[in-house]
Amino acid sequence: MKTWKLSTLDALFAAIAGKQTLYIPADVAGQPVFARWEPGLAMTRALNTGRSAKDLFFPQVEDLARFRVAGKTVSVSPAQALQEPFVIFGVRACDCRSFDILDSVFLAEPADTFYQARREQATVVTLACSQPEETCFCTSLGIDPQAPGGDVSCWMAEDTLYLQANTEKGEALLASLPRLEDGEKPDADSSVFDKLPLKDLDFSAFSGKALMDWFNSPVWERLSQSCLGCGSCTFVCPTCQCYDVRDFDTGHGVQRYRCWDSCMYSDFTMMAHGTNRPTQKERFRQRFMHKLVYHPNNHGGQIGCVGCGRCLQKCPISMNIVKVANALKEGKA
Amino acid sequence: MQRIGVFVCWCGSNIAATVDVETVAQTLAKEPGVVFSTDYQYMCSQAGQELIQEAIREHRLTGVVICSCSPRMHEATFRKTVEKAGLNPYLLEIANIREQCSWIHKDKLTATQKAVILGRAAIAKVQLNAPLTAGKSPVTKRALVIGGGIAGIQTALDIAEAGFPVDIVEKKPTIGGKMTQIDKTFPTLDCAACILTPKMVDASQNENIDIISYAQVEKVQGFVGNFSVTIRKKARYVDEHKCTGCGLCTEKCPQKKVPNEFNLGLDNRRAIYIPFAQAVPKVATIDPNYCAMLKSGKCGVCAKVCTAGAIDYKQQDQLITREYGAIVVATGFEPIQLDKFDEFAYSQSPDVVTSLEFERLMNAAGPTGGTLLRPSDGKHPHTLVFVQCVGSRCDGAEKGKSYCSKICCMYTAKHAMLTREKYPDTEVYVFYIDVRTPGKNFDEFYRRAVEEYGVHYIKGMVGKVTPQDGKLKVQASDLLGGRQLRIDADMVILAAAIEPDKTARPLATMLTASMDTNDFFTEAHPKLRPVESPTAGIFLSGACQGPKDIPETVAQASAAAAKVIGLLVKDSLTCNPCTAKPDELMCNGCSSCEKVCPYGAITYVDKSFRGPNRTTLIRRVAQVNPAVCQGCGACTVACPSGAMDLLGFSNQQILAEVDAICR
Amino acid sequence: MQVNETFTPTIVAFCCNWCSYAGADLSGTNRLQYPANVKIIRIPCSCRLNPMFILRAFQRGADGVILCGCHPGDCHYTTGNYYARRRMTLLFSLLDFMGIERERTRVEWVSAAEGAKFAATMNDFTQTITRLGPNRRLEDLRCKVE
Amino acid sequence: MQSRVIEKAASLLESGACTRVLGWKAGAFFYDVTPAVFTCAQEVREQMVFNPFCGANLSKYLIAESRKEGRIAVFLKPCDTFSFVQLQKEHRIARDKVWAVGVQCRGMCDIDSLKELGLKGVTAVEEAEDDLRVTTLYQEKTISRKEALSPRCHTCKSRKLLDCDELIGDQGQDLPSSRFAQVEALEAMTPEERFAFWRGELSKCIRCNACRNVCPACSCEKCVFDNPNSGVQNKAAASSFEENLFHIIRAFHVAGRCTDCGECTRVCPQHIPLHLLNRKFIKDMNEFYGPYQAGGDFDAKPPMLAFTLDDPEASIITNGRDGQ
Amino acid sequence: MNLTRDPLIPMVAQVTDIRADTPDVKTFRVVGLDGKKPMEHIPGQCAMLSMPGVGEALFSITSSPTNEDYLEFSIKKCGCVTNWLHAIEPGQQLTLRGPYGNGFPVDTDFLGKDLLFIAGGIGLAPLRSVINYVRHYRERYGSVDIVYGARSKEDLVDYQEILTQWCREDGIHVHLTIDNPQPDWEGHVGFVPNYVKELAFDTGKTVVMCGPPIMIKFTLAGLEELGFRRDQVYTTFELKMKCALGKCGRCNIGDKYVCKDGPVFRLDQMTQLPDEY
Repeated sequence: MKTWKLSTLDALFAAIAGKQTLYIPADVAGQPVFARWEPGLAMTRALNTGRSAKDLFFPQVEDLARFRVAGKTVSVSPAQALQEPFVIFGVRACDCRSFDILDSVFLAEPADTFYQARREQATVVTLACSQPEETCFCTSLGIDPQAPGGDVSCWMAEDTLYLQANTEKGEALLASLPRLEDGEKPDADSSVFDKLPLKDLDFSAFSGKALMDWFNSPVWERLSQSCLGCGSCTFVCPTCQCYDVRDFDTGHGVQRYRCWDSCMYSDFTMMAHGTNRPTQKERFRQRFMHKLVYHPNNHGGQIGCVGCGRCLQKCPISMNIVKVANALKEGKA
Repeated sequence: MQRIGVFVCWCGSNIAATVDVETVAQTLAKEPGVVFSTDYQYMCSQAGQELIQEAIREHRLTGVVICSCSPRMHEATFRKTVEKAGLNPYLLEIANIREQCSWIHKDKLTATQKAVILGRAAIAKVQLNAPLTAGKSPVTKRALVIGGGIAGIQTALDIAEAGFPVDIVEKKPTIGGKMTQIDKTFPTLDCAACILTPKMVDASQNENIDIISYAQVEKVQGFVGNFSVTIRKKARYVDEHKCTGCGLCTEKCPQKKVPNEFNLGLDNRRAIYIPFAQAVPKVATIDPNYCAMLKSGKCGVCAKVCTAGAIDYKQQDQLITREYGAIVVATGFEPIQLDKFDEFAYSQSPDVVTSLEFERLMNAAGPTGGTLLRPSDGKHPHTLVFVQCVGSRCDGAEKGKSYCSKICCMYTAKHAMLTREKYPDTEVYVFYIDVRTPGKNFDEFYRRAVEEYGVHYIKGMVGKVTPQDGKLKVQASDLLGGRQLRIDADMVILAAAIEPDKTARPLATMLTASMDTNDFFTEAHPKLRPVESPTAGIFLSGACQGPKDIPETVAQASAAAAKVIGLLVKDSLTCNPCTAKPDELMCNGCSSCEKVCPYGAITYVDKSFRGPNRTTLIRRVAQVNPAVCQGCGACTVACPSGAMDLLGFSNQQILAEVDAICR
Repeated sequence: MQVNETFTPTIVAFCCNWCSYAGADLSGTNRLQYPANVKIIRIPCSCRLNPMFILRAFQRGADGVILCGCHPGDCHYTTGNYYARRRMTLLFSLLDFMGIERERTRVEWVSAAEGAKFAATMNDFTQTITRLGPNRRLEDLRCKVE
Repeated sequence: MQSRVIEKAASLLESGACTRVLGWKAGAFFYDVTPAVFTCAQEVREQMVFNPFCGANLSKYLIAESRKEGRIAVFLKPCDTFSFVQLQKEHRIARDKVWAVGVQCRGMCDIDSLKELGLKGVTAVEEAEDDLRVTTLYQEKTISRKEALSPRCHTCKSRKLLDCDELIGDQGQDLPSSRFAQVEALEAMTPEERFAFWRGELSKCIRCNACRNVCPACSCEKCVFDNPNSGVQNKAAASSFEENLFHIIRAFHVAGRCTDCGECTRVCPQHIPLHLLNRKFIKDMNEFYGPYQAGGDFDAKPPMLAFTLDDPEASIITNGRDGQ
Repeated sequence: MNLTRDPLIPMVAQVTDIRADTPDVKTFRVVGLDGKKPMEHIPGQCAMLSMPGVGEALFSITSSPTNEDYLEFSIKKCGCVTNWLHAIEPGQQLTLRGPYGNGFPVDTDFLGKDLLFIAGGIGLAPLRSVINYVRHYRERYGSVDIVYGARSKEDLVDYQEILTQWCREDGIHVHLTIDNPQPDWEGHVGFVPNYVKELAFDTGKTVVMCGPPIMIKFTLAGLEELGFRRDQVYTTFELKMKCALGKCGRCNIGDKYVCKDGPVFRLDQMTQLPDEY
């Protein structure tokens, strides 16, 4: 295990950024977000970013190709996938787990090359949590917020940053940094995690029962009743990966790009002759069935949630996966 | 896929001298959708038009772009051209490369580049043009005139003379309006009744005219050519068909103390009455507010004396619904209430009168038999003070009106002159801000009053009138003399401002005709369409549109009639196809569009829609009547949902032009 | 801001059919010159101008947008320009509030008889925009020619 | 207040006066209440809450709810009643299907305000007169209710309860409000500063549509930004221009209809002060065309749908250049 | 660096021939820019066609894999992309990616089986590929019955091919029906579900069905009445798709993605899934 003085964290960032692009969680226009480090940019004091770390692998808008149309002819020039290595520092355990979930979708055959390139170019440096918010429930999903994983795990204790490489990429990163000293981190106090109000959530039930039982649960109607149909929960969610592919006529050609989409939107499945999810109930149900049932069914029981608590904080009407999971298990809303 | 043809006109050398037309045609040929592109010397010539038509047929064109002079010049020409070749006339766009390009630029390269861009914009737009068909709506060949004053009578007579049936709705028991109360008319000083009453008789005897008196418009539906109007004919408790107008009942009625509105309350009438001797229809009316029989069931004298058996105490209001092709508003004016002008002591002294009351006092058929007597003591007045602009041209308009009532200068000159002529022993003062006498023989008339009749015209305003010791103490300022005046007057006559009749505002709402802030009806165009309301099929006659004297009123009345006749001779109306069109699926029924429509073309209906899961959803949605919509597009921007679009100038089309220009 | 000598702005002029478009025609008839940067889009009435059109013009590369309509009181449709005046006043104020240069947008009333005014207005507006430089604050980089 | 609201809700259901009640349902942490429809009194007594965090404006739900069978009771705060009236003016709510209970308000609290105070891990809040006792994972602390208020409540414009069928608490009055102070502060900046400010804020936008979907004025059947035929449809802000476009057009579409309820800013997950755009319109309209309050009454004509002959020309715009 | 092309990036292809089948169905012949067939596929698989600026949509490949020269798509005019397709002329280029989906088990489950094809309207499009494949390898399969119905004679897709080829082949029984009587129609009149029941097929057959949901529903009920089991019935689904790669997240029915796990499903699998289609 390596160490670095927290008082000179800026120097560490400068050292990393000297070789590749570095993203750290920082306050930009008052909002914590993963931002490209530049001298002077300080880490946010917030526990986690408002938007999740998925942005760096699956950005909200991404160009796919540019077309030119002339007469009856069409030509394509594909967009370049990222070719520059980068480091993302300060990823929390929950967000780090979300990469696994995104991988299971984007890297499944045929792999999404844009995502894949970013994943390959990235070195993920995680940061252990010590002061969780009440909305945190990663522990109930088998995540240890104090052992966050990634290519390099970091801990902050007293005045020291402890770094532990977990992968070859991580080793390489640490090896490239000067003046790292050896050290052992002290045992952390984990008692606050035992006090988390949502720590005892149990998601195992959802793979235990038949899909249709959950689907036909009477609670959906009531739970979805006040849903505004906005995309806040999906857009701040680190595991939501739905996207739309759209064309933009620039006047000099057509740019095809993909952008985040939300299954909560009424036009998500709209076709020329209607939609198969006509009311918010079906859309709402889709989102949570996907997280709790469909995704685990298709991916060896892996729940599509990492317990980051963002949807608990951001939903305009305070509806969230915790309320849904509890209501489903109780069978009443 | 569109198949667009592009035709670049040289306009002789008008375009070709500054724009390289060949390059334009060749460059535009490469635009998406363009399958044919050429240039020619004169596209608007016979040969040019044939060239276009041939290309339409040969290349199966689905749209045509002509790069030429302004569409204001030849759009109609070219629409006909393409229509003859079997293409919808609205699948044509014109790029204005003459007025807006070749004529304003000198550099050929610049002008050519610009012409290409303008052509591109037209191509981009025409790609999205939809074939439009002008709709037709039938015309009901009958007109309604609301208001039976001189304006309404003249309009009705002119329409009737042209052979169309016309109904006059008059709220009073007789037609004739304000002019019946006037004694003499300026600047000729001929007798008002002598020129008006023959017209009233003409109207009553004209086969094409139906006078519905003592009635009011209750409801208006429909649109130009197709109005359906419900009229409430108030019960007059006298059978109009039986009553001979002999007037016996009005002499025998025991209720004698009813203020006579015809004489503005200066004398009394009976509870059953005929407003005046020449009333049309000459039929008695029972005033239910005063008739003892109607109020308490005791009396019945009139029924006993009526030999025709016309009295019917059980008569009810009657609702008549009729169809009309055009509606003329002739609701006229009334003098304003003077309760806010206490400084003139109008409410304190009966000797302070309005000009209209003065008319009655001077009228041979008036309460004094034509002898000028003070209302307070019946004595002959010696000093008369006329005050101009009472309530007219007021700043801020809190107290009166901001506008000039227009007629006061002239009738005051008339009053002063008549007074001095009949009673040379009188002193007549006129206080004015300005004397306004534009009009044929008007200024001569005014100068006669001053020069021949010795009327004292004083520029200045009367500050206060105080009744004291049987006199009216008038304090005034003489602006030219720069002094304060005190006059002991016997009578003060106030030239009260005129305002639209009170019934005009609710009527305008029913008609969806717009009004200005003073409740005068707005004309469709202040210069070019002065007798039409912006609402199609509604016409304006007389003072309802603004203050007017009699000749102006009559002129406008005839003009309105001419417009009505022009409408009624048509069997059907061709509608402008470039109208607003709501997308019912997008419309949320919020009424924003309706509020900005100057024509009242937008209405709402509750419609059923398929909801999710086989449910039915009833929603309020906007509907545009294409026969009424003129296509301004105000609604399209007012609509927050983007549900309202304008055919021919749709959002997509304009955006396409923007894109093409900015590219 | 530096004045760019080679900068030729793109200017979109929305003109109502009845007054301003006719005014533009008149300035052509009278051979009154104004810069070729100005391209006119004909709309039936100034009240047809949707804020969307203005923003779209800026997105697609316009550097200035001007609306010309009948003088208040002279609208062919009686009231259209009164609505246009309110809408544009509020929209321009909001754009200004968001830091978009106030001078980039303009409303001018031009009658069918004011050919000279039309040309003068366009000359002046083009000068203003040239001085202001290219539209950066409401541009869409995707629409720039690379 | 809580008990009176719940008792009222229960009795309206028990008496049969209403078939449904639109209120709030408790969450896990006191502050995370969810709007909910209750259909029986027992449910109301067990689950319904009315606490200082019930800040959501329920009026928009009435569009859909008043289309259903039976009458629904709703609890509206003063600012909500403005939206309620405005929606009726736009024919969006069937008034006879609604029983509006006005609830007097002294400002609503917001969890983000607590976080601003540095409180982390808030697990419980207890109301005590003018104080809130906050329990967090790390401490217990008593703060004044005022400190916890939602920012919008500091500039409350009115405590009038409009068009309610009955009231809980007293009828209130218009308040002297400094709600335009922030707009004025921005106006005082240079255009460059303003541009930088808005670019910073709007570049945070993730286009989740929360502002639009919560907005009672955004009651369109289909938003122009969702309509492929509108010409401006877009789903993500694919460029800085589109970030601006969305918010400009949205503000323009609600101009004269926005009651300034502040929901847009409350729900924005990125904490963009969106209400400032709407408020700028309100301020301008008040200054240019005379005072107008959307939803303030049933008769006044919205300024965007009216005009006077002598309205100011666009040259009146002088934001921040008064002295120049 | 030589990166593989992302599966979302299409290739350019060319429409060489357009045939109007019915008033609202056209069949498009598509080849690569080299003039050759752009991809190999299994009957029942789909491909994404797109015009940049107009949109991208998934269509069933209606030609048989045994056709070595080109791909064919029979497309009904119903939305943005299809409207554009119906307006183009031969020679037009467009973009193509695929093939996507599982396809019919023609080389496994279907082998040796008596096959009963049931189609309604444009539902024949995905089946045509299978039918022609089966015709090509006729010896690998048992008897073939085809029940095909449309609103009218004019609405029968591939009517000429049916008449001139399918009807004339031994061992293939074509049963055509139209919804309402028509002067120049001597065949059966009536809806497909009723016709299937009337025809009372042997329950040993494997059923391949495609058509509007209402037809599927009633035909399935009829088949079950006749004694067919759901595991004998195959059908294909169509839902909104953007990626066709199982990633964009919208075409799922329960935990199955139509683009990846479908579009062909055996109906007994569907009973375990929600009816969100």
